[in-house]
Amino acid sequence: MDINLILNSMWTLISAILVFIMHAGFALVEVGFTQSKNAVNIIMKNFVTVGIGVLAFYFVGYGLMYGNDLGSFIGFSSFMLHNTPETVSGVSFEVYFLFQAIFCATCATIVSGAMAERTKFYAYIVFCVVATTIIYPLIGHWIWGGGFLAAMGFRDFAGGTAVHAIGGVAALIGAYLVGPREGKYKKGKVKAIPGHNIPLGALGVLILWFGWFGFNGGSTLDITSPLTAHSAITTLFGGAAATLSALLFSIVRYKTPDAGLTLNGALAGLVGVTAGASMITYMGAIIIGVAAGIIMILAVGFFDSVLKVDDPVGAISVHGVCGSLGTIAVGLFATDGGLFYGGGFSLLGIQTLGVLVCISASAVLSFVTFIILKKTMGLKVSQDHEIDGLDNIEHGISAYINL
Amino acid sequence: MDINLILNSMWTLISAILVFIMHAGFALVEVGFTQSKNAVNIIMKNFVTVGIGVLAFYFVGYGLMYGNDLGSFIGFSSFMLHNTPETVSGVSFEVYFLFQAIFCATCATIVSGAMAERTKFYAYIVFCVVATTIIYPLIGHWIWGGGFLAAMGFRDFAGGTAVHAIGGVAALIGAYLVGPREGKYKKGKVKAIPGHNIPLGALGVLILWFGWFGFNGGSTLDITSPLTAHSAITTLFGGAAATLSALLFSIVRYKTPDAGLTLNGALAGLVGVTAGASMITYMGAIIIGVAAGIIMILAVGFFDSVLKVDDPVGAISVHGVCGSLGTIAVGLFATDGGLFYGGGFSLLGIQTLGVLVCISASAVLSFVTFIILKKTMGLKVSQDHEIDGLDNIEHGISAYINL
Amino acid sequence: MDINLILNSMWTLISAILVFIMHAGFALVEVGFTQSKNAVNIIMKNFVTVGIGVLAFYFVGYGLMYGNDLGSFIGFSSFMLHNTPETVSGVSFEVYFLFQAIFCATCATIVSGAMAERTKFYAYIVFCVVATTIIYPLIGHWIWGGGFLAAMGFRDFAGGTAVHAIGGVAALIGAYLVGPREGKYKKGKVKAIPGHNIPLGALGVLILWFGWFGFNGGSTLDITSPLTAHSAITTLFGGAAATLSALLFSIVRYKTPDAGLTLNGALAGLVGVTAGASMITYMGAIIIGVAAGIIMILAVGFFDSVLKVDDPVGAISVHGVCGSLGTIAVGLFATDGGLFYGGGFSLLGIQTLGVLVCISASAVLSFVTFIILKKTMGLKVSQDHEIDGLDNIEHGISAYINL
Amino acid sequence: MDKKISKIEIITRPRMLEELKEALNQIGITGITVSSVLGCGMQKGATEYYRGVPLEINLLPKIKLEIVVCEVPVDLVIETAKKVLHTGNIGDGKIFVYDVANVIRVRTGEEGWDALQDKI
Amino acid sequence: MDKKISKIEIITRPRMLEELKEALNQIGITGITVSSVLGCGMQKGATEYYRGVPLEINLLPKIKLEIVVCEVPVDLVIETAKKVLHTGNIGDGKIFVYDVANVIRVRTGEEGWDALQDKI
Amino acid sequence: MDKKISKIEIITRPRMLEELKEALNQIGITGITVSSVLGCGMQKGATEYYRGVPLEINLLPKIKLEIVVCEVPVDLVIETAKKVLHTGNIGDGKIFVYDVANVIRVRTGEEGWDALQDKI
Ligand SMILES: Nc1ncnc2c1ncn2[C@@H]1O[C@H](COP(=O)(O)OP(=O)(O)O)[C@@H](O)[C@H]1O
Ligand SMILES: Nc1ncnc2c1ncn2[C@@H]1O[C@H](COP(=O)(O)OP(=O)(O)O)[C@@H](O)[C@H]1O
Ligand SMILES: Nc1ncnc2c1ncn2[C@@H]1O[C@H](COP(=O)(O)OP(=O)(O)O)[C@@H](O)[C@H]1O
Repeated sequence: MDINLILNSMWTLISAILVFIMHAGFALVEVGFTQSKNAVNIIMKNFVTVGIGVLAFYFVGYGLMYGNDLGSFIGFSSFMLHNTPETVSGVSFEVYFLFQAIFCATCATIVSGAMAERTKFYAYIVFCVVATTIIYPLIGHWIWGGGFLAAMGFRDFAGGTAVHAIGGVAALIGAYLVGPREGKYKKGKVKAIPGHNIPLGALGVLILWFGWFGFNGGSTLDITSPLTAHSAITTLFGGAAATLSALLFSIVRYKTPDAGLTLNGALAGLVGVTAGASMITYMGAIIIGVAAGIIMILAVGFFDSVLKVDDPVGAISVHGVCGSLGTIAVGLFATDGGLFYGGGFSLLGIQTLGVLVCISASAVLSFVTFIILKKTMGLKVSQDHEIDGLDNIEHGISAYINL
Repeated sequence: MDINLILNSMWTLISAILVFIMHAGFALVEVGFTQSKNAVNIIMKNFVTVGIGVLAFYFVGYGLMYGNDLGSFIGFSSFMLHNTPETVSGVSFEVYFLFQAIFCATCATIVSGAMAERTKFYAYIVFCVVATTIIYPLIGHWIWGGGFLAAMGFRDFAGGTAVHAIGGVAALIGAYLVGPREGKYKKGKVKAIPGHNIPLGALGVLILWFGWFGFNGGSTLDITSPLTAHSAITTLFGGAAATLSALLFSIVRYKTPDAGLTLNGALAGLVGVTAGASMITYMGAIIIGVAAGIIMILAVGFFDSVLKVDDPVGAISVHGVCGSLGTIAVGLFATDGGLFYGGGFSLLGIQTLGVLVCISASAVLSFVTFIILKKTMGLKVSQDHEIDGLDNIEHGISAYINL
Repeated sequence: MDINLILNSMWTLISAILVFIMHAGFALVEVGFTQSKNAVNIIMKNFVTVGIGVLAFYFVGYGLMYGNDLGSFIGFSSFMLHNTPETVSGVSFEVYFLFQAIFCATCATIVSGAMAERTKFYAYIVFCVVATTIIYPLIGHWIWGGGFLAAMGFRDFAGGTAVHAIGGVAALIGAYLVGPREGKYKKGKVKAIPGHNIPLGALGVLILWFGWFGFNGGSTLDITSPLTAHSAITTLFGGAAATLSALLFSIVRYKTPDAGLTLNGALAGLVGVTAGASMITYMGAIIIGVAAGIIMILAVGFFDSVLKVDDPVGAISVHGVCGSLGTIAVGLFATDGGLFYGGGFSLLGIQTLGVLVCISASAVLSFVTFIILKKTMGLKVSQDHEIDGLDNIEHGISAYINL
Repeated sequence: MDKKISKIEIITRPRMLEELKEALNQIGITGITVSSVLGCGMQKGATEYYRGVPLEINLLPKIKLEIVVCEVPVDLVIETAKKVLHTGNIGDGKIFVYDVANVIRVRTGEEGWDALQDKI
Repeated sequence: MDKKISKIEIITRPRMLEELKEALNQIGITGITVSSVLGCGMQKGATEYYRGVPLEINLLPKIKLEIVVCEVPVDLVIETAKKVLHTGNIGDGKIFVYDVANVIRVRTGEEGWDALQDKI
Repeated sequence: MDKKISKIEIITRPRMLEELKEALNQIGITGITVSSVLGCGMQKGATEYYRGVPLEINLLPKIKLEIVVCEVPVDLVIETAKKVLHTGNIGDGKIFVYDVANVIRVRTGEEGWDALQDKI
């Protein structure tokens, strides 16, 4: 009995369980920051995402992502876990798979947020299948499965790009193609459509943060390494610093401590440190956090008012922008190889190139998927259905009953 | 210092903590799927259940369940943990007791859901005491405490029967004896009484799922065993498969992706794989999950419209039906001894017999308890109180204040 | 590789993560038991508390609390974790710091609850900085950092005084100085201002309880010790016993099973056993729990109706009173040295003295802070703002949107 | 045809909604507008306790039904409502009757009496 | 006795509810029906920001009190309301007065003036 | 100046609120009171299913707009509302017109016609 194997497997198992509860976090953030008439639809999408995500990963995704490498481009073997080894990366295969399977569903969930309140339920389901059988496993293979980015020296510790940037870019494409919500842009003016339950959204953010300790901390797959606790601290600091910077920046910019932006700030910081959680110093985490909080607010304004892409929960800015920039920031802040630590420009170059490759791939793949969906079954519900709310029309039920 | 003892104790401790949060899950599912005028009552019942459950188990339950065996029928010793050993089943006695004590309260909680919205608060409290001092420990002794079912070779890994089927059957008896809610059956027609907060209910389901990794994964009491991670994966797959099958079946049967049934589906799948989580393959878990999702929907329709037993949250179908069938399914899907794996009919027979014995015992014991309650203090609140809501009458407070 | 170091570090890391989610619990309890018009403000305060708490502890607090001791009064070194050791108390330094940093924010959160619904957002922020850079670290140093109370033999296992009593006393001072909410005392009569969402509050209590297993259980920093599981059980029993005693006492005293008091009861019990969780027997925990539930109700009545200090969530009674008395009770119930176990009065004396020193210090420090705030920026929002709700005025947003 | 049009406003216990609606349907009334209101009348709410402090409830949840009809059935509506609602206890509710100057059905543009006739 | 019956409708700030209710009680009014409404009047809501986008609030939360009384105290009610509500600022509210054709107390079956007399 | 004052009550689909409000603003109406009501009319709600059991919805969410104006613009308001609301489908809504006995502006104490003129 190898004691390290058991310890690390145990830690990875617990981390996987922590990552699982992040799905509750995602669901609540989405529900809280959208209108009450679509809450059931959002809940349903989140449950379907978990269901499809883990099973798709079992049947197909794992094989493409971690199967035997074909030309540094894709894996191909181990479907349904046939012929898998007993241990991987120093942990038992079962916990490794569990951790990866629960990760997988996260990527699609990000997209669900940005397209909320107007997307057809069945169209989302189809996209979810594509995302968890093709988009995530393919790009994931490049980064983590032994593909060409890994070979190039591209570093993405816990998925700043593999999960968040990829998900955020798909969210951008999806939100752009489905078009804005009714009433969001009226006569060229941007209108606010406030979320209906801030406390639930806030609970969601705290649950996500809680789970993130498993997401980042668990990504070492190694509890015997000091990097695990180190990652937990950078996770804590990144989130804390970004909460404060987003709060202050919202006060400076909009004269009010904005709740939506502050909560998004916490998430922006968490996403920001994800790619480098184990490679940056505590001060590095704080600086990245501060930057993430501010950049996220600028990005929200940019997508909302300049590009006019309607993203109800800010998923594009939080996951797409902060995920990408956080991964590039590894080239600056990595104590081993980062520009600020005397590592020169080489890592920075690799990181930038890697991010560009990944988000381009995600953009192309999701564009193709959504365009096909748009031409065939359609992406958007009818205006009437949207105005009446998806809950009554698509699910025949209201989220809340008060009388 | 025995390192395995420490590792396994640590895992069991963490699992116990995960099982604890399931009480929040139960409370939210119940609150979400009932009417707002009874939300405080439900919350109170859940807190009382935790309080009574763990203390009753300490004073009485543990001794009856795991004390020295008398005639393979009941334990009798170790009350208030007198003369308990230092270690049990390879873990420290303290964590063993903690895990068991938190389990105990679960059984009564199931009943609370099915009888919600019309049962007298004090009557429920009395039942809760009986359930956690007699019903659960007695039957639990047969299965896990060295009683005759254990001797017979009956297998119930994490409580598909010991917790869920027993609780579900008591729920059936209770719901039948207390009678339906006002307005549920009018002039022979079934009326829907929708839940008042689907997002809270959904959060409850995800919290339950999260805790279930401790419920099933922790039931090995052994982190060094590969069965622990295996159980976690079957738990994940069972829930995922049932979520999707319930969703699809609700679309087929009722032409709408029904939120209540989909959420119940996740729970049905989790209950379904509980009895065999460590003994079935991944495909076995998926198949049991798919079946559980569908059977649960049929059962809900059966109890609701044919038997006319009013079960606001579907507890009878989710816990009673899927718990029983999931335990029997061990006789089919257990890789070691199951019919489908060449084990012949013997295990299937034992499982079926064991389930019948347990649910009969639970039915009789809870019938006696409820009948006595009905004849003495009464089970149901007055019609006026029911219509006005239990919160105002029994607790003098409303769950929500909006003005 | 020292296996114990790894095991204990892992346990402490997991405990720290559990303590983190307590912030969600605090936020929900506060939101649930206050009015809907202030829910966003409460959420914002909780996020700011986390953000400030952990960073302040990193930059300043840790150094004052655990830095090199100056005259048994304060620590002074290790700011920003400079020159910290590799391991502390048998766990890796990183996890030790993480656990401590997350603890730190808890203290300020308690104050936020008692001053809810009328305190200026920016005034609270300033107090939060003071609390996490000075008040908590200073007093914490005396108790846990090698200061004079530690030297005296004062025992506070998991922070019954260091966190709860100190926070509760600061809450008393703050609530007194800011004055009651509009309409709370009208013509000398006390009016109830009911909380707006009991289910959310209840969820908060269960999440707190869940996290408390890390708060108390993790405070051993040692999973190899039987005291860890022991503390988890006393935590469970303390909470359970107090839930039931508060329920019964509310029925006796107010003729109704009061939801607010029962939920507070659970917390009172948890606070009550915190100081001695590892030193008392199971029966000791039950007795302390029963007492805590009753004393809390008496205290709530005392502060509310006699002293006329308006504490919307009961934080003063739950944390201040039960934290202090629970710490003193260690002198009675500690199996090693407590009066009831033949230890005589010496420990009781030390505990009483220690508690008095700590709460006096907290009272003075927070009085000075709040008085300065009151004279400069002011503590209380204008009457108009208070009546309209802090959400619209300070944050420009409503927590809930229904139309 | 210029018949007098009246509005009947019934304020009563929320739980009576279903039954009242059915009874009104049976006498041929199809148009009803319902709102949740808070009522302050002779009936006093039970004193509730919240954390041990008495909570006077003097605004009780009520429902208000508004029914606009032509002259003849006003009495019929009132009789029907009384039959359904009467228990003899405080809280049975009140009925107010108002004159209506005109009614317009948006769908067809009909006015007055015509706008109140149900046909699709 | 066939006195004229009137309904007085007061639309004002939600926070005035308690005080208004007490003042009305003091002049002997016991029957009041309250509802939450959204008002669009001269008063404009503060512009709020949500995620940096301005959010025009032109519907402000208001309360509507309906009080049905016999002719004599109409002016008294109006004076009382004015005294309590007047601040001179926009948002003080409006009062509307309507004629009521009839009132029925369900509990006793009394009509008109009688139905408005409080007695148990 | 003693002009006749009327109240116009429009009951229609919730989603029309914004558009209706804008149209009314354009014809110079500034005072509007809006409430959420449940309507029971010719329109039947879609039958929903909840856990497989049909859920008859015969109370649909509607909004009620109340607008008090002086005699002249009553027809203008009605025409405007009809223009905005008319689709020819069931559910377009109904408009009721009532006489108002008096109006008082609390802020200034003005009564009748004066109380309805907008000026700050
Ligand atoms: N004079 C009134 N003006 C306005 N509303 C009234 C009046 N009298 C009663 N109501 C409304 O009718 C409701 C029912 O009155 P209730 O107390 O049951 O009448 P009673 O005591 O005469 O039987 C009250 O709660 C209140 O909302
Ligand atoms: N003409 C009107 N018709 C209907 N409701 C009105 C009218 N004028 C005002 N109101 C209602 O009265 C409320 C108070 O009006 P307010 O703006 O305070 O009046 P003023 O500016 O005249 O003092 C408004 O929010 C609106 O709900
Ligand atoms: N006679 C009536 N009395 C009270 N309210 C009515 C009446 N008729 C209709 N309503 C209200 O108006 C709403 C709209 O009616 P609707 O069904 O759209 O009218 P129509 O079918 O005549 O076009 C209804 O939901 C109801 O709230």
